[in-house]
Amino acid sequence: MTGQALLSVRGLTRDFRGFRAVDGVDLDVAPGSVHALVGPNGAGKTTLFNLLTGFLRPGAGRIELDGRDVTGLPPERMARLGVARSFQITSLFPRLSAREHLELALQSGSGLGWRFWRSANLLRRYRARTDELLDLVGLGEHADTAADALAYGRKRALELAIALALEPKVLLLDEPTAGMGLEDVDRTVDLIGRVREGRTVVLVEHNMSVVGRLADRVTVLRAGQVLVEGSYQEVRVDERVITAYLGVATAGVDDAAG
Amino acid sequence: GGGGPRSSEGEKLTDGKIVLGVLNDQSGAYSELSGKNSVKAVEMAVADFKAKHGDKAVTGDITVVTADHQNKPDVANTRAAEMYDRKAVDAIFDVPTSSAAEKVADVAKEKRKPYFNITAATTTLSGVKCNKYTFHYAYDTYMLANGTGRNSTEQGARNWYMVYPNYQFGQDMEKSFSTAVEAAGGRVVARDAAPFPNTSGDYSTYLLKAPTLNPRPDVLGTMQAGAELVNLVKQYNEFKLRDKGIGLAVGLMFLTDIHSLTPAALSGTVYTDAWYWNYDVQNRKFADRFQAETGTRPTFAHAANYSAATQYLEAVQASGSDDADTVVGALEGKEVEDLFLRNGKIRAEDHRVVHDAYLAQVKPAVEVTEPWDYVKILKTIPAAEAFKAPSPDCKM
Amino acid sequence: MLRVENLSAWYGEARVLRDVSLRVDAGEVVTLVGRNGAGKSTLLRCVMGLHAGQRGTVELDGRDIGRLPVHRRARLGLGWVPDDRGSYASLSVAEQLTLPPVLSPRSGDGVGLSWPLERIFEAFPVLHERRAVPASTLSGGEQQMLALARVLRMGARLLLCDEPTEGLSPLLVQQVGDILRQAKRHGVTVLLVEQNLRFATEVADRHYLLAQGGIAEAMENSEVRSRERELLTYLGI
Amino acid sequence: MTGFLQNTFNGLVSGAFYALLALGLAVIFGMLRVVNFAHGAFYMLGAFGAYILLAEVGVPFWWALVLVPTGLGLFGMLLERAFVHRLTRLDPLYNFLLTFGLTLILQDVVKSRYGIQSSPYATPAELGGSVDLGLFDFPTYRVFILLFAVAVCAGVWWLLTHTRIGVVVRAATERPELTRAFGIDVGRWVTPVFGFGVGLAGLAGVLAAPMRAVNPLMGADLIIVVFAVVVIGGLGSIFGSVAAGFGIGLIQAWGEAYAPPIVAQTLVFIVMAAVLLLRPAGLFGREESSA
Amino acid sequence: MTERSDKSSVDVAPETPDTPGGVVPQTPETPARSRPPSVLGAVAGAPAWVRYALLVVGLAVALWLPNGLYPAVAVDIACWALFAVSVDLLLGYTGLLSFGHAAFWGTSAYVTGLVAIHAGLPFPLAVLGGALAAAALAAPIGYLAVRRTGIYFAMVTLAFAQMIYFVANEWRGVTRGENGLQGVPRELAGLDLSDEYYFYYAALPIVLAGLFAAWRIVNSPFGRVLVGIRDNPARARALGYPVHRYKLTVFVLSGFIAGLGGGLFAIGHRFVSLDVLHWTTSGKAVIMVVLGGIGTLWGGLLGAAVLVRLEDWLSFSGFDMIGLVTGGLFVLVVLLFRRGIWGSAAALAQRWGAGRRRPH
Ligand SMILES: Nc1ncnc2c1ncn2[C@@H]1O[C@H](COP(=O)(O)OP(=O)(O)OP(=O)(O)O)[C@@H](O)[C@H]1O
Ligand SMILES: Nc1ncnc2c1ncn2[C@@H]1O[C@H](COP(=O)(O)OP(=O)(O)OP(=O)(O)O)[C@@H](O)[C@H]1O
Ligand SMILES: CC(C)C[C@H](N)C(=O)O
Ligand SMILES: [Mg+2]
Ligand SMILES: [Mg+2]
Repeated sequence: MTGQALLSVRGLTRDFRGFRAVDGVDLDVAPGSVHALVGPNGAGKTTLFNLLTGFLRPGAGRIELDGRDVTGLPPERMARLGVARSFQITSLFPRLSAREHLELALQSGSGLGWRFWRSANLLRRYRARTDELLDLVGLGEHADTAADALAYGRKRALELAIALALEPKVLLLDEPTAGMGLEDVDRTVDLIGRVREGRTVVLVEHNMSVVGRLADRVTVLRAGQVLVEGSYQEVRVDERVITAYLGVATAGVDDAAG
Repeated sequence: GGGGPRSSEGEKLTDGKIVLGVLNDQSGAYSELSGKNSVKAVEMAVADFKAKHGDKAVTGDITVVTADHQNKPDVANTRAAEMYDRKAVDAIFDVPTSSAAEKVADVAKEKRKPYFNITAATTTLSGVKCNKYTFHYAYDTYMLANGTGRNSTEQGARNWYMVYPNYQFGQDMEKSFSTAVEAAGGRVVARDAAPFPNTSGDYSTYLLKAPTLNPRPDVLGTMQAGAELVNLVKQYNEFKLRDKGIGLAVGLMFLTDIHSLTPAALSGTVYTDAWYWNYDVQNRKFADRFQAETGTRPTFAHAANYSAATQYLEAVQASGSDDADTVVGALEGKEVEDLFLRNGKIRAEDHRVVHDAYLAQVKPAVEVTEPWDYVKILKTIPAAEAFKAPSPDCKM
Repeated sequence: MLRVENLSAWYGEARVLRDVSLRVDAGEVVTLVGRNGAGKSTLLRCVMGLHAGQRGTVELDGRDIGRLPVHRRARLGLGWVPDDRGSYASLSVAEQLTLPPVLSPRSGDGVGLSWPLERIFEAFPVLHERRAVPASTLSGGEQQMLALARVLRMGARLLLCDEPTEGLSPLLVQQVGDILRQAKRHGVTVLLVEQNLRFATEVADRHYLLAQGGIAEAMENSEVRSRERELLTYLGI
Repeated sequence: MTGFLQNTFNGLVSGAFYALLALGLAVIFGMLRVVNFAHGAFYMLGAFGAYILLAEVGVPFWWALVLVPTGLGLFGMLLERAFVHRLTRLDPLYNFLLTFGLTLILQDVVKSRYGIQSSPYATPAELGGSVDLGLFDFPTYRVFILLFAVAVCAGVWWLLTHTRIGVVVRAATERPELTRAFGIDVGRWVTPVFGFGVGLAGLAGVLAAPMRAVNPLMGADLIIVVFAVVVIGGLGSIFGSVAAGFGIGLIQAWGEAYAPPIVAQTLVFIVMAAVLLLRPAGLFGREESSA
Repeated sequence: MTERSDKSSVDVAPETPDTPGGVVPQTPETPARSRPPSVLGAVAGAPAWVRYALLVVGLAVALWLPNGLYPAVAVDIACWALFAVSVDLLLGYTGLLSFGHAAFWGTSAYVTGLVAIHAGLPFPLAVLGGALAAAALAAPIGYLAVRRTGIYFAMVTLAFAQMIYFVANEWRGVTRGENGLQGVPRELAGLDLSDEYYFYYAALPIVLAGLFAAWRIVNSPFGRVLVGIRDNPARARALGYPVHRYKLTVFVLSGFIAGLGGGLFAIGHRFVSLDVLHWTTSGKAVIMVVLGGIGTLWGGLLGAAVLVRLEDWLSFSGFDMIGLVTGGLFVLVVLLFRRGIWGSAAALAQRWGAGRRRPH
């Protein structure tokens, strides 16, 4: 098959009671690249994410990670194989502190989670790493704040830190900047720019400026199918993309946001 | 009492007072056939005792304590021990539910204190579980089954269909019943174990089956008790089995059961009673007093509690001591005649208290002239016949 | 049409709005802009009557509605598009669309601005296509459309829209803009919370800038356009 | 053959009770997300209501059939206002616990007033006879129950799926604030629905009074089976509850007639386990969606 | 197999924010931001001396108990405490309300009784056997039950427990049905344990071991994962945690601890009755937990003590409406004091502590 793709998808399909949300999608994500998924609302981006992370089981098709067939594995297996995700709607443990979130993420691969006869103090061994991650996303001061009490932007940052803590091969980010003010958007873009080193990132975004700044490659979905794939520059001027997704005044929006 | 020592108050008593403990179900299924009214009955016995002996009584300090065992053996166990240990109880009375009663028998044995079981039915109390301190007073499964089974068969109900709840009590009853029926020349056409507890509350399977049996049974013998009996009887009437010539015989029934089903629903039903309130003047007098106290007529359990408390107190009075071994010694082998015990005898071998029993039939609705007077006594079953001979299982 | 006077609001001890006053005239589209956490959503909830810890005056058409229960306010023609889109997991799309009663002048509620279903489905074809599924399974953007469609069908005359473009594709953002302008032409008044300044200036007549719980500035459209750069950096919107 | 048919008929009659009870549970759950543990206690109250009306007021069965469910419905509304309502915004488990506590209270109150012994209640004279069904006779009262229950179930199903009531109440339950913001007076809807569910339990109780022992514990164990029934049918699914109710009635009747007691007693739960394995949401339950 | 059904596994559903993962004493009326920084932080956050002082007081009370109470009642409290704590392990820390825990308590009681009667083993071994049997039963029941959450889980466990009840009821050859297992010996190195007073002390190490195990589980890396699962199962899966398997594991562990309690209960009463399997027994354990405080672990202890003592008192008081009192208490707690005894006390202490640090 496509030897060099880290994540490779063939003919992926998923129905919801007769409604085909993802329809024969082929996708190759090259190692080390940032690959953006864009498309109109309801195009199937989140569903595709759910398929890739095992939260949904595909109706047909095949998913390969590093040449290994991972189709239909449950989310926890996918996570341990190195596919980490953030959620479109923030999804945290409301009453755990930021540090505890990261400890949970860090211990997940270690088997420590099963040690019900050991003390939780064992988790102190992750201290240095959690500090490092918290600083990276700018949550250093909020290490001991419950997730519930974090401001929206910080929650998004924590989402990212958790995903990073899993040391993933592939990082799937679902609208990481949605609902953020410009300042936060910039910070997040910077952050993703920094952490992409040595990783592969798949990104869903409606903010085209973010896509433009980060993505090496863009796949446009529409009605569950791949409409166009190419570089950002190619895609943004593609007629089909403009009519289906960007609309006419896009160029303007793009500039203003930048 | 004659000849007993006239001591000054409480002198010979270990702690100067007598405490009677009534341990029974005060909130559950058996709280009406016994329950708080049994406590009343025991209190009446105490009052009568005091009135009778006046200042000649061994002590004027006689109290009654009571506890609810919720029909749970584990609760009964704890409560019984607590009664003997902490409430200074000299003797425990009542304890319905066989499994709980057996636990209390163990406690009595361990603590060496008397225990008068009234309302549990199992014959083990005077069999494998018998012990020096336990007396089994009012009735047992043998008495019920033998009485009803044998006598009904002799009176013409030759073919039987047995329906019994599938647990110890039901199985024992069914066995005793069948033996009695066959001994009397009858025949058990079929027998069915109904689920216990029967959550669906439905007995139609058996009621539909009854008329189709060959030969067609003359009587449906049922061992259900409490609410299950009520369910079965209601449905028995619904399916109109009596009209189809199939009578009803009930293994165990209390006055309160008839009251709650109404005599109309049960008219013609035959069962064995240990005592009936309107049997004679003496009973009736007691029943009137009891009704004045409680508002209802006594069941045999109430009367038996009264009787047991009286007999215990008299034995203390007679022996002048509340020492358990002395009192038990005074009771063993004693022949008694009182409100409840007719031709009564406290057997020394197994502590079974034997007495006359009665074959009873529920009156037709038209014949019921006063509330609670629901049955007519068909026959008195003499004490000697009513109970099983001492069991070899009982090793004191 | 809407007048808010000295409105203050608290979450427990924390005061998030301080003596906010603003005015929206009939037929206007007014936006409320401000950083994350400035209190925009809270203000809308206060107007709707959904926020318990509030003090101040809320008037609709000169009538004090501060004491009215939520559903009475809705009957007077307030239509709320919540920031979380407010989808019901247990109702299908069609059921949700028809859930709010249609306000009509005849019943004394409202003024007959209700969009008929056909028109809704014409504007949002997806909703027609997905009408039988539970709304919670819609994509984020589809839920946003549903939330807007709901109050349009209800015929509210004052829309309280909380970030209706969040998570929408660029094309749909334009479409929402069209719809709001269209609604305005039909006499609907809109109070709009918006992060997207560009979008705000395209649809709105006036703007209020909410900062640290208070109204910092009221601006005309032209003013915002001219100060766009400044506002963007100053506010981080 | 006749025997089999008779057992089948009886199974349907028991099933009618399961169906009515499961229906009430499903209505309350589907609309309010409250699992009403006290449902068995309301069933018991229904039977007692009939008894009290007859014994203390002299009101006959037919009137009881109307008055008791109505009265209990009002009582349910009162409870909803006083208790259930306060917990609506919390985890539904709290309401489960609350109604469990209520069950203990209701049982005890009735017990202290009417005692544990069953109270008498006779079959109404008009329904006392039996009906010739060709192969066999069947008590009229049972035929009546069957027809009546089917009619009630169908009516309720229609009401909830073909009228606006169902939609509004589900909305009001799921997101009361938002629903209020659409001009719907939530309080006016939720309370009656709870009352309605309670009334259904009461109705089952009235129907049971002539056939079953009327005592304070009559609903206690029954409710557990009904829980199993709704799990099998799909919690919150109106149709599923009714279908599973009748189905379980049948299975139990056949089990009692043809299987050893240990099987008959556990059959419901075995079926439940099987359903959970194969269709975790129940036979007719949708994964977390509408009723 | 059907498709994955866990409702929280599809992140587009807005249910996740709407429905908290389990019954946890979180009340929306308390604004999110005023909650303590973190549950775990709050537990571990009390000053060390406070924790040690509490431990010492707790141990002292445990040692003193049969001197202050009727010893048999003390034994009951100890057994029920284990039971309640096992229920809280699921309810408070995993968000699973087991309304059928009597299945494990009761199964262990029967197995313990049978082992003690037929094998004549020292009672701690019999209890261990019982607890292992309970854990073994918890595995298949848990396997089926953990596929459901919330209220479904409660109903499913309830129904399975009822099934075990019926099996025990019908399996008379082994369980003796209604009559119960009688004459369970209390055997330990020839000691005379017939007095409950001495038995209490003989049993205490097992009780303490069980309680320690529960405490350890809660404060272990495993316990962290449980709390995560309780609050957001979908998230936990995305972190690589097989949620079902974790739930199953804690379910089995909880069954084991309930089994320790049930086994001791059997030895303590020298008798096993069907009641140990009845759903009201499960209900009672739940009442204890709620009374003591969900998710507080030690609350279960308090709840057990209060309820056992209350029932003991009521049964002699002549007031026969036990259900009214326990039910009423329960309703009151659910409506007004959802934190329970321990939780309310802890909250008070916390407020007091905070008040002292920042006088204001
Ligand atoms: N569980 C489900 N059941 C039924 N339909 C679903 C389900 N999940 C998603 N869908 C449908 O599948 C389609 C794709 O949804 P998806 O969430 O993947 O879109 P998206 O591309 O992420 O959109 P957005 O940009 O708005 O988030 C939508 O039409 C949605 O309604
Ligand atoms: N439930 C709550 N409990 C406590 N504080 C809250 C709550 N909801 C909001 N707040 C606080 O109130 C302030 C105002 O919140 P609000 O949601 O109104 O802001 P906003 O301007 O709408 O922000 P955004 O742009 O992120 O939607 C914020 O500081 C927020 O932290
Ligand atoms: C009916 C009860 C008073 C007797 C009970 N069945 C027993 O076990 O003895
Ligand atoms: Mg999406
Ligand atoms: Mg907001």
